[in-house]
Amino acid sequence: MCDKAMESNRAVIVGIIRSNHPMTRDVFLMTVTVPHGFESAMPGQFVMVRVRGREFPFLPRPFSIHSLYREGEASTMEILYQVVGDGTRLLSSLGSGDELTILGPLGKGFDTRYDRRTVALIAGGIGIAPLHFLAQYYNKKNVHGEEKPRLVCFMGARTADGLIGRERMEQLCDAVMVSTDDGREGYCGMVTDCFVDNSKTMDTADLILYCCGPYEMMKRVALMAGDYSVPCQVSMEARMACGIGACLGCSVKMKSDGRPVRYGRVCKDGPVFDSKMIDW
Amino acid sequence: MCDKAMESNRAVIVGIIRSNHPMTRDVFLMTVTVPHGFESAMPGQFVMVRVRGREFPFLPRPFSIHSLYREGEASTMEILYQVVGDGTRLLSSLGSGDELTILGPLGKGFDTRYDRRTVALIAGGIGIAPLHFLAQYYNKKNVHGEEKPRLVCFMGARTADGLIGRERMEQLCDAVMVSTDDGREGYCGMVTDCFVDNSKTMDTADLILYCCGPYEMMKRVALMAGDYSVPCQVSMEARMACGIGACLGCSVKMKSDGRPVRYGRVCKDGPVFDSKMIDW
Amino acid sequence: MKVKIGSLEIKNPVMTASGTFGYGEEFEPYVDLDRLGAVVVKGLSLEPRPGNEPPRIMETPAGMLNAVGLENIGVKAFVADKLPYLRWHSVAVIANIFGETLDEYVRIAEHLNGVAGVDALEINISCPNVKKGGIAFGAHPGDAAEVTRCVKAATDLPVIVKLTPNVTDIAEIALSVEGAGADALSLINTIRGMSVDVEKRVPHLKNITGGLSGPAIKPVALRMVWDVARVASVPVIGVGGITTASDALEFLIAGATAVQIGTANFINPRATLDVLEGIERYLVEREIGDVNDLIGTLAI
Amino acid sequence: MKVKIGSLEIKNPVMTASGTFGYGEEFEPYVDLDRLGAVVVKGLSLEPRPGNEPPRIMETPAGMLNAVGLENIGVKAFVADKLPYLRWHSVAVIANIFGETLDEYVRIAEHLNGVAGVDALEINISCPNVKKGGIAFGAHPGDAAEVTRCVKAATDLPVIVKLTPNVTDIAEIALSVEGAGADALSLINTIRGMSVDVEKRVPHLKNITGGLSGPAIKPVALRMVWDVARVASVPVIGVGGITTASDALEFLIAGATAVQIGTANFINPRATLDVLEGIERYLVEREIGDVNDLIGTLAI
Ligand SMILES: Cc1cc2nc3c(=O)[nH]c(=O)nc-3n(C[C@H](O)[C@H](O)[C@H](O)COP(=O)(O)OP(=O)(O)OC[C@H]3O[C@@H](n4cnc5c(N)ncnc54)[C@H](O)[C@@H]3O)c2cc1C
Ligand SMILES: Cc1cc2nc3c(=O)[nH]c(=O)nc-3n(C[C@H](O)[C@H](O)[C@H](O)COP(=O)(O)OP(=O)(O)OC[C@H]3O[C@@H](n4cnc5c(N)ncnc54)[C@H](O)[C@@H]3O)c2cc1C
Ligand SMILES: Cc1cc2nc3c(=O)[nH]c(=O)nc-3n(C[C@H](O)[C@H](O)[C@H](O)COP(=O)(O)O)c2cc1C
Ligand SMILES: Cc1cc2nc3c(=O)[nH]c(=O)nc-3n(C[C@H](O)[C@H](O)[C@H](O)COP(=O)(O)O)c2cc1C
Ligand code: FES
Ligand code: FES
Repeated sequence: MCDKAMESNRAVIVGIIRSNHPMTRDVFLMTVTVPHGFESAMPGQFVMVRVRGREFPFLPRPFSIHSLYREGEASTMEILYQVVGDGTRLLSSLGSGDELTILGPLGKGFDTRYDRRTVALIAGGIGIAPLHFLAQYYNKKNVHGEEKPRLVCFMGARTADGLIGRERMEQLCDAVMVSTDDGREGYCGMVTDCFVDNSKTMDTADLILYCCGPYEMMKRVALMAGDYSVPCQVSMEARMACGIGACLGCSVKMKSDGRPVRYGRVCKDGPVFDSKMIDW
Repeated sequence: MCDKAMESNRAVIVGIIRSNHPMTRDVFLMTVTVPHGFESAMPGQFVMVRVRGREFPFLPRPFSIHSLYREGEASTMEILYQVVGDGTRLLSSLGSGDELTILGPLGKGFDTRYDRRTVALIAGGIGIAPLHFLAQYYNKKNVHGEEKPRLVCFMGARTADGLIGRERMEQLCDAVMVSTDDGREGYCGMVTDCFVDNSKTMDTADLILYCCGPYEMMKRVALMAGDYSVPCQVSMEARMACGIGACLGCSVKMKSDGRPVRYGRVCKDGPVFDSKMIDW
Repeated sequence: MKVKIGSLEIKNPVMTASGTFGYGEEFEPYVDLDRLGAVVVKGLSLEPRPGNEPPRIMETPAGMLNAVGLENIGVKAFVADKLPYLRWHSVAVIANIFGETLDEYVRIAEHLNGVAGVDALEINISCPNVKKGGIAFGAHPGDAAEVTRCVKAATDLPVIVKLTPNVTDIAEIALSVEGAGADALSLINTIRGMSVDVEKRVPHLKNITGGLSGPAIKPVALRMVWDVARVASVPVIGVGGITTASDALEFLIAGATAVQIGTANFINPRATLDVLEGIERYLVEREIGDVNDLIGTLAI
Repeated sequence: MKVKIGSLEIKNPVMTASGTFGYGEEFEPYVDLDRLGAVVVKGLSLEPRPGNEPPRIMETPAGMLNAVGLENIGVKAFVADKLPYLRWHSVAVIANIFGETLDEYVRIAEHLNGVAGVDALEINISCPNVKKGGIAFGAHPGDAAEVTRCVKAATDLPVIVKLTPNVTDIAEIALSVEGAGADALSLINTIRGMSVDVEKRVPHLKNITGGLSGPAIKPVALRMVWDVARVASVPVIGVGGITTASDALEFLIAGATAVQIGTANFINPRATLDVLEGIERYLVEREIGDVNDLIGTLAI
C-alpha cells in the first residue's frame, strides 16, 4: 500500500539538524529539517543516516521515523535514538546546523488497513520510536474523517527513566499503561505481562497489535497474538548495509512451514512484518 | 643542541584552537593554545597533528611551528598551513574551541649557533612557515643581550597573493625582498634568482642561509651555498607516519661520498639538515 | 568512454560488482542504469539458495564483512522475474554465476546461453563463504582452468572469470585461467576475515568468518590488478574498495580495462554515477579523448 | 596477566610489533617500557641495510602502506648500541631477524645466542618488500620449515616464527613450521598492497608495492589467527591492526596468547599502554583473575 508513495520519494537527501537533546542519560531526540516530499513516509518506515562529510562510521545507520510534519516548504523529522555504540555516540555529539546524509523513507511500514476498534501499541524501551509516529498517524487519520480506533499504548522499560516520551504518548492515545522492571513506576514486571493482564478486558476479535522492542519481547507478543488469533505487526531490527534490499545482509528467518528455509530482508520486506511470518 | 630541551617536552598534548583564518585562498593561519612547557620548542621543530576524536585522516600530519609565545599559564602556537589534500582541508574547516591532538615539539630545528653577521632566510611559498619562527627567535635573542645579526628575508611565490605574512616578516627582519613568478610584485622570477642578484653585495664569509620551500628550490640554494661555501640549513619534507624516528618512513637520501647508501629520517635527524648532508 | 571486454563492447568502464547491486531494480530511484557500462547481477546458482543464517554482516574499519552465503533466487527465476526489468534498459547485463560442482557451472551456463538480454557471464570461482562453493576452484590453478574450460564450452557468451584474493600467487591463477580460454578476468573478490563480539565472546557473524570488502581492501585489490594486468593478455576488470573516481582511476592507470563498484553502493547509492562523472571530468581536464589511452599508463 | 611464549614468561600479553617501535628508545617519552610484556625490535639483518629509496610510506583507508625495505643497523650495531638501553629495563626483548639466505638467518641467530638481554628470536619469513628477502621462505611450507629448523639448531632462545598473510593456506604453513620446532607463531605481517598517484600516474611508493598495515587489515589478521590457533599447539601471537583494548581482546578470545601493537603506535604513541590498561579493566569488570582464562574462549 505505502510502496508506491515510498518509491517516488526515495532519494539521497541532506537533512539539517535543528536540535538534538538528551531525553534520558542515553536517549536523544533529534529534530531534522528534510526537504519537501518526505511527508509521504508511513509509520514504521525508516531512514539510513550518515553524518555528512564524515568517513566514520563506515556504514549508514538505520533509524525509525519518530515523527514527521510539514513546515512551510520543508518537513521536520524527529529521530529518537539510544546511544549504544560509536555511531549513535557521534550522532549525540551533533548540534543545530550539522548536516546528515539521509536515505529514505525506506522499507515497509505498519499495515494500517486493519479495521479494528482497539489498537494496542506495545513498546519495549527505545521501541517506542516508530510507534509514536504510528500514534500520530492514527490521530491524523481521524482528522481526515475516518473513524479513529481506541489507541492503547503499553510502554515498558527497565526503570521509570526509560519510559521515554510518555507524556507525548498520553496526548496521542486513549490510554497509556506503563511498566518497569523494578515496579517503581506503573506495572511491576515486563511490558508483555502488563499487556496480558490488561488484555483480558479487551475484545480480541476487535484488536490489532503493533509492537516494537527487544527481540525476546516481540517474540512473546507474537506468540500471544498467535494464540489468540490477533493480528500483530512487529518492527524487526538487523544490522544493515544498504537499506534498500540489495546486499541481503539484514536477513531474518521467515516461517517456511516445511518448505525450504527462507529469509526476509528487514530493510525491504520489512522492517514491519506480520508476526506470523517470522520464524521466531 | 636543542635535543635536550626537546626530549623533556615530548608528550601527547591537547591543543585548543583559538582562531583559524584564511590568509589567502588556500593558506590558513591557525592559533592554538597548548600547555605550558611547549615554549622550549626551537625554530624548525614541528608538531604531528590529528583532529581530536576524528578517525580520519588516519595518520597525523606534520606542521612546522610558525610562532610560539607564552601567555599566562599556557602557550600559544601558530600553524601556517596550505590546503593541499583531505587532511589540511579538514583542518581548514575547524574553528575556535575545536581540539587537536598534538605530538611535539619534534625533530631537530635550525642550528643557530653560527656566528654570522648576515642571516638570510629564503622562503618559497608556504616555506615561510618555520622561517617566521626563526626570525622571531633572532629578535628575542637580541632582547636577551646577544648581538643580533642582520636578518634578510627572501620570499618567493607564484603570485603576489602567495607572499604570505610579508608584513610580519618586515617587522622582524632588516630587509625583506619579495619575488613573484609573474613579476607583479617585487623581483620577477624565482626567489633563488632574486637571492643571487642580491647576494652579490653580501659578504659570503659572514653569511648563513636558512631555507625552506619546494625541493627544487632548496636544491638550487644548496648548490649555490656549496659553490660559495656558505653554511646553509634546509628544512626538508617527507610523508611521515610516526614523527619520532620509529617507522623509518620519512627517509631522505644523505650524501654518502662513495660509502654505502644512507638515509636520514626527516622527523628525527631533521627536518632541518645542513644542506651539504643531503644527496640532492 | 567505450571499452571492450572480450567481444563485448560497453559504453564506459564503470560496472556494478556482483552482490552489491541486487538485480539492478533496487537502485532504480538513484541510478539511471542506462548510463552504466554494465550491471553485474547477484551471483546465480542453478537452484535457489536461502543463504546463511544471520547475522550476516559486520562493519569493520573502512570496510565490512559479509557472509550472505550466496543467497539467490536461482537462474530460472532470474530469467523469468528479474531479467525483463533489466532488458528495459540499454545497459549491458553480466550474469555472475557459481556452482558447487563443475556440472552445476556448466548447467547454469547452458541455461543462460542464448537468453536474450544476457551479454556476458562472470564466473565466481572465488566466493569464500560457502565451504563447498567457489573456494576449491579459485585457489588452485588447475581447478580454476578446468571450470573456465567447461563453461567456455557451454556458452557462446564472453566469459569473465572472477578471481579470489585468498591465494599466494594470483598471477599464476590468472594465467592458468587465461590459458583455458577466459575472455577477461575480474578481481578481486572479498578477502576472508573475521570479527569477534568481545562482550558476548562470539563471532559477529553466524558463519564465523566472512568476506572483507570496501576501501580497506583497495590497496590489496590494486596490487593484484597490477600483478595480473602486467602478465595477462586479456582485459582485467578491477574490483575492491573503489569508492571515488580517483580510486577508479588508480585501477585504470594500473592496467584495468574497467572497474566494478561494490560496497560503495551501500554508502552512497549513486556511487557508480559519481565515479563515472569523475572519470569523465579527469579525461576532459587532461584532454584525453579516449579512456583506452589512459589504461595501463602507469609510469614506473 | 602473565603469559608464556614457549619457555619465555612475560608479564602481560602486550608487545610491540617489529618495525613500528624502533629499538624502544624512540618511545621513551611516551611509554614506560617496563610495563610492557615485550619489545620486539626492528628487523635485524647480518649487515646494516640502507633500505628502499623514498617515498616509502603512503596512507590508505584505515591503514598505511610501507616499503621501508628492512632498513636496519645490523645485528652487531644492535647489540653494541641499542641493546644496552633496553637492558636498563625489565621488559623482555625479542629480536626480530631476517636474512636473504638460510645461512644469513643462521649466522644472525648464532650472533645473538647467549647475548644477555635478548629473550627470544622472532624470525621474519614474511616481509613482502625485499624481493630476495623473506617472501620465498614464508610462502612455502617446506621452505618455512627449513629456516625454522636451521634457526632452532643455532640458538638456545625460544624461536617465534612470524608468518606472512600473502598465502593461500596459512594454517598449513603454521603446522609445517610448528613441526620444525617453532616455539610460537606470530601473525600476520603486512599484506602486499599498492597505491597510485593519479595526478602524476606513478606509484606512490618508489618500490611500487608495499605492505599494508593498520586497522584495515584487522579482520584478516583475526581470521588467520583463528585459522591457526585452532590447529596449532604452540602459542600464537596476534598482530594486525590492533589499536584498542577491544581489538586486542578479539585476538585473545579467538586464541592468541599475546598481541603485538604495530601501526597504532604511529597514531598514538601510548597505544601499547592504552591497550594494556583496557585489557586489565575488562578482566577486572568480568572478574577474570587470569588472562589465560580468557584466551581461546570464543563460543561458536
Ligand atoms: C529498521 C531499524 C530501525 C531502527 N530504529 C531505531 C530508532 O529509531 N532508534 C534507535 O535508537 N535505534 C534504532 N535502530 C537500531 C540502530 O540502528 C542501532 O542502535 C545503531 O545502528 C547502532 O549504531 P552504533 O554505531 O551506535 O552501534 P554499533 O557500534 O554498531 O553497535 C553497538 C551495539 O548495538 C547493536 N546493534 C548495532 N546495529 C544494530 C541494528 N541495526 N539492530 C540491532 N542491534 C544493533 C550491536 O550488536 C552492538 O551490540 C533501528 C534499527 C533498524 C534496523
Ligand atoms: C616537517 C614538516 C613540516 C611541515 N610544515 C608544514 C607547514 O608548516 N605548513 C604546511 O602547509 N605544510 C607543512 N608540511 C607539509 C604538510 O605536512 C602536508 O601538506 C600535509 O601533510 C598534507 O596533508 P593532506 O592530508 O592535506 O594532503 P594529502 O592528501 O596527504 O596529500 C596532498 C598532496 O600533498 C603532498 N604531501 C602530503 N604530505 C606531504 C609531506 N609530508 N611532505 C610533502 N608533501 C606532502 C602529497 O604528495 C600530495 O600531493 C610539513 C611537512 C613536514 C614533513
Ligand atoms: C554483500 C556482498 C555480496 C556479494 N556477493 C557476491 C556474489 O554473489 N558474487 C560475487 O562474485 N561476488 C560477490 N561479492 C563480492 C563483490 O562483488 C566484490 O568483488 C567485493 O565486494 C570487492 O569489491 P568492493 O570492495 O567494491 O565491495 C559480494 C560482496 C558483498 C559485499
Ligand atoms: C613501518 C613498518 C615497518 C615494519 N617492519 C617490520 C620488520 O622489520 N620486521 C617484521 O617482522 N615486521 C615488520 N613490520 C610488520 C609489523 O610488525 C606488523 O606485522 C604489521 O604492521 C601488522 O600489524 P599492524 O597492523 O598493527 O601494524 C613493519 C610494519 C610497518 C608498518
Ligand atoms: S540492508 Fe541490504 S538488503 Fe537489507
Ligand atoms: S616519520 Fe617515522 S621515522 Fe620519521
